[in-house]
Amino acid sequence: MAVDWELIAFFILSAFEIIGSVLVVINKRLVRAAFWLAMTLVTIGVIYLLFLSEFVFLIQILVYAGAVPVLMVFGIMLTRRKIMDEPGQEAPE
Amino acid sequence: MSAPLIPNLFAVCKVLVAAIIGIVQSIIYALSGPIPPLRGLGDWLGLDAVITVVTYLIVVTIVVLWVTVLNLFTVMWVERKLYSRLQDRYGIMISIWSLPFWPFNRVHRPTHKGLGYLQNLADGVKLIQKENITPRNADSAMFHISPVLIASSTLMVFAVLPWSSGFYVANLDLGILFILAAFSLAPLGILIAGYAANNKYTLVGGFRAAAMLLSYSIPMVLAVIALVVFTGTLDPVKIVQQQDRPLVAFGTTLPLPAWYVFGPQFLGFLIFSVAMIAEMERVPFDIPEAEAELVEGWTTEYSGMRFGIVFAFKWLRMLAACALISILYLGGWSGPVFTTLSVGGIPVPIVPEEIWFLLRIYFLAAFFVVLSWSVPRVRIDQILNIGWKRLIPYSLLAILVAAGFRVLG
Amino acid sequence: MSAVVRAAPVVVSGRPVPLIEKEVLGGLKAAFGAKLLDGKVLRPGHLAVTIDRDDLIPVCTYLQKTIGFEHLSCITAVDWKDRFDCTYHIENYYNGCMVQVTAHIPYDDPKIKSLTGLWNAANYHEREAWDLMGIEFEGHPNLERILLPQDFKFHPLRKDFAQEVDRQYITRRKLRGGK
Amino acid sequence: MPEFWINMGPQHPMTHGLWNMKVKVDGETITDAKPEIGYLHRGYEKIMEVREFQKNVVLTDRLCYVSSITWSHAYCLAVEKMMGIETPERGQWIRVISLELQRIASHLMWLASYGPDLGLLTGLLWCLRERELFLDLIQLMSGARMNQNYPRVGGVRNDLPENFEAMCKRSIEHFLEKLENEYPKIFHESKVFRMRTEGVGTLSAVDAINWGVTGPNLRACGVNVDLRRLDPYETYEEIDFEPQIWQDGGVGDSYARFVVRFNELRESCNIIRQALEKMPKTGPYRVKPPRRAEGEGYAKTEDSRGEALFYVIGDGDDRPYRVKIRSPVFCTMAATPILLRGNKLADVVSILGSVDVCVGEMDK
Amino acid sequence: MEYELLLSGALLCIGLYGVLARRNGIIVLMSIEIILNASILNFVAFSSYSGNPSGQIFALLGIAVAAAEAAVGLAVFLSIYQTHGSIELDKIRFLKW
Repeated sequence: MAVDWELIAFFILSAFEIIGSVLVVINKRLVRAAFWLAMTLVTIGVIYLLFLSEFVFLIQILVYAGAVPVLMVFGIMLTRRKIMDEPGQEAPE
Repeated sequence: MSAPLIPNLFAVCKVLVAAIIGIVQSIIYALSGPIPPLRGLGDWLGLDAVITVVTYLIVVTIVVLWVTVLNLFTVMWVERKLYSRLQDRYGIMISIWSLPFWPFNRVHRPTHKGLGYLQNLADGVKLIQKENITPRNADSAMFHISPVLIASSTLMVFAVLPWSSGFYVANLDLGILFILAAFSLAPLGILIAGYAANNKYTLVGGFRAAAMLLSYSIPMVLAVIALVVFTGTLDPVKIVQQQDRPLVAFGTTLPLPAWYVFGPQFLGFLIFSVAMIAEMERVPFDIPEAEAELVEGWTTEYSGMRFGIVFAFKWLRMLAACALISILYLGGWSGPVFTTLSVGGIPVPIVPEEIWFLLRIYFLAAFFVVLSWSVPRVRIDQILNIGWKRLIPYSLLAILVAAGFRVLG
Repeated sequence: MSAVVRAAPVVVSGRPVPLIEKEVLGGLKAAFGAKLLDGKVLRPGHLAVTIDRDDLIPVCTYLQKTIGFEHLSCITAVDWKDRFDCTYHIENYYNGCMVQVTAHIPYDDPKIKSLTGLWNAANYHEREAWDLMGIEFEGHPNLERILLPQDFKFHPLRKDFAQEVDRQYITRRKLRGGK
Repeated sequence: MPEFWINMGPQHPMTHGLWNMKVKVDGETITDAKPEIGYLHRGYEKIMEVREFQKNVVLTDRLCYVSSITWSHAYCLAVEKMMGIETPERGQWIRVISLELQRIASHLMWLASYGPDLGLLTGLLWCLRERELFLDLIQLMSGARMNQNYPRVGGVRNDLPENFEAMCKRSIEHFLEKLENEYPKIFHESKVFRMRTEGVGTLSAVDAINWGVTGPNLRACGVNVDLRRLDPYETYEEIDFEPQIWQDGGVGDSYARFVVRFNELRESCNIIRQALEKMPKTGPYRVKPPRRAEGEGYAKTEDSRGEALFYVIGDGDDRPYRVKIRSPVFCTMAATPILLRGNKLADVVSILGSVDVCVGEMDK
Repeated sequence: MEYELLLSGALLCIGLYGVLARRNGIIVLMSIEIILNASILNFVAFSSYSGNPSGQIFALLGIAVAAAEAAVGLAVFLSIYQTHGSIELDKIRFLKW
């Protein structure tokens, strides 16, 4: 019984990847979109690990997943005025 | 050249697990006479993949317990006792004698007279009892997820952090890079926590955390690059092995170990330590949770055990940072060996590598504690100035120096 | 040049100058004459003048700009049941002389000019006086309640504000539960 | 970055008491500030109108809970001037000693709270440790640690205890040794401390006088005004002391305010030593005041936070007709917006901590 | 091999949808990140299957470029926000000042 574990792992990760990226583009709340973006970036890094390229995986996490979503959330905070004015105005779009 | 107490954690555990599974398997085979389908279960248990997975689970559990229960409590205890000494007071004093369920409690025994090691446990129990409050207009899912993000990214560090040459979960070739990558994931959690709590203090705290951690992870990585130029490897075990020899300089053998501190990497050591203080959010650089102006910074709205997790993982990051500094620059777990006992044919070192490593970690932790309790907090613009204008040029200089020494030999 | 006249606002020394109060009083009398309803020396270094409320700004301008009384220490409003008094304690940091300027204000029209143009320190004092005594300071930039809540209706330091007029004793009888 | 208001207070670690500092920030830079006070208003001026002269001392004790004696002493001085009575000489000397002890205790409390403001919790513990010495002395003298009710109209309540002089000297020796050797290490010799305090919250001398800032905050701007010198009360004339002024430069920043207060600690010890030498060893310490009085009296004294002024009017009854309290913090609070504007958000604590806010006396 | 190409094509389509359909600038930036990731995935996959490490080097280059692009894009959006008061892309009609 030869189970291709790598293929199964790849399918699971792809499912995560696609669900996460769909959630990024359809999400109404920007912070959640950034969170899902971080998740897709980490997942894609794990897919790189399946291709036996550890260095790309680590750089992906260090640079991409570590910095880009933080920058995104930073920008979101800087450009959302509603939370400053009256509490509770969670901005839809 | 001391030896580790555990030669190889994974191998030891695998032998144990295989033995236990063998016993279970024989029981199942014995039962499979009356119930034939159990034979398949027994065969499945005997698979190498199953044994490996179970071993990994057990190894991870052992390391997590070792880190959180033992070392976390100890480092918290060290800090609280030490700064109490610095401030002329007793500090934490709850001992086992003062626990209410302790059966041998005498009536007039003073309850607050003890070492205080159990105080952290008592605080944890207290925090668990408290209510978890979610602010009404908070983005509740993000608010709940960010402690998990912080905790998981911190625990990822310990997946590859070796505690001796044999005591680790996994040893990667790129272990140091993995640790740095795991460190760099926490700012996202902090930022999300600051945004989701719907509070101005947490928002400003999140801003500060993001600005500070981004600016300090760059010199941190650059300092490590300087070291890598010098060592040629990112494997923590190999880095420690390189330092485990006497220092040879100017053609003579000095009575010093060949730690990377003693040499051209001293600048990198300083930069890395400063950046690590910022990563740990300790007092000179703890502006994200400056309790004087922002009430608790980005942790303001957390309560109960969620606050406890966020708070405890600060110490865990400190532990990881001290271990990292020790591995990279202070010779890791290398230490002199006095003698080894032989217990049933297995050599057991009297002072094993783990002890040397823990000693170094706690010494560093004590140093950071004394430092952080004797200076005030730095302002946000000053901290960014230090990061961008001082540390980054110096770390580039460190890379240059390392490359020069490498070229010239 | 006497020690009194010192227009520069920054003070360097701080020692009492003897007999300064007579000099200041003489200067005030020479400058304002009959507008000073009353002027007397209370103690060494301390004199009190009484003026009408219309003369407040000229007197204070003279005190600040000409003879260097640079510190407005306090503004006190007193309710005398038939009139209000507004007392300004103005101090000269150079020679330690303090002038106590009292302006009479009629009871039915509690208004007086604001001193915020001369001293920024008058800002909070006048708000407090308005808050607690109900004297309106004309020309004040931000005359609103400061110590009491914004929706408070009364001016509690006036004598007709309901207060406990009884002595604050707790008699033994009261302690035992009697009346 | 949009500007928004941050409430610092009424429940906030920065506010030592109950008041609300509304700060408008643009990112981290403060563009506007607005103090909101009155949370602790207790109507002192009204309450004092229905109590007898002597009984008001109990109230004035509670004006500022860390420097009670200075406040009740200012009130007693005003009433004495209204009644036209004079404290006996030994009473005056005892008052001077108690005032300076209270000033040291108050300044130490300020220094203690300034430490955690900057993130230096060790300073809190060290200063409170030394404050105990002076609280013990005050307790020895008056019988209470916090609300002493010690000055009386016409003197002080009781004479000094027997061995007070020796204990006082010993405590001061101990304290001065700590002050010279230990405190500089964590305060002004620390680079980070100077980074945090130097150049923030500057206030020019002209502005300070115009806004009515008094006391150590004014002396930190380089103005040589000390009411103990300018308008000497009690026996301060006979004591040789130096008002502490910030010498270097005309504008006062947080560091200047720190240095002035820190040196005042040393100077107060000096005053106490001299007073212990010069005071008459025996004699009356109190005269009996008349029960009823008419007229008006005012007293301005150098409180530990600035100029405390009591203006008492009597109408011939045994109660004051009107009492006006001038609180130095109240006037300093008016100047805080110009202190804060243009600084960083983290400097709010560094500035407001250095001006030494006591809400009890501010809200009256 | 074909699975990786399928995944990368799916990511590309999702990212394109985000770029075209969403109006918020930051979401558009995130979608661009997803597209970039799809291409980097292709690089890594081809390098893995062909055994040629130059694909990984391209991937590293792509990662660095993407991070820099995110920072620059955010800076652009911040300045747009400061001048226009909004980062809704269809509300920004002129790019002159």
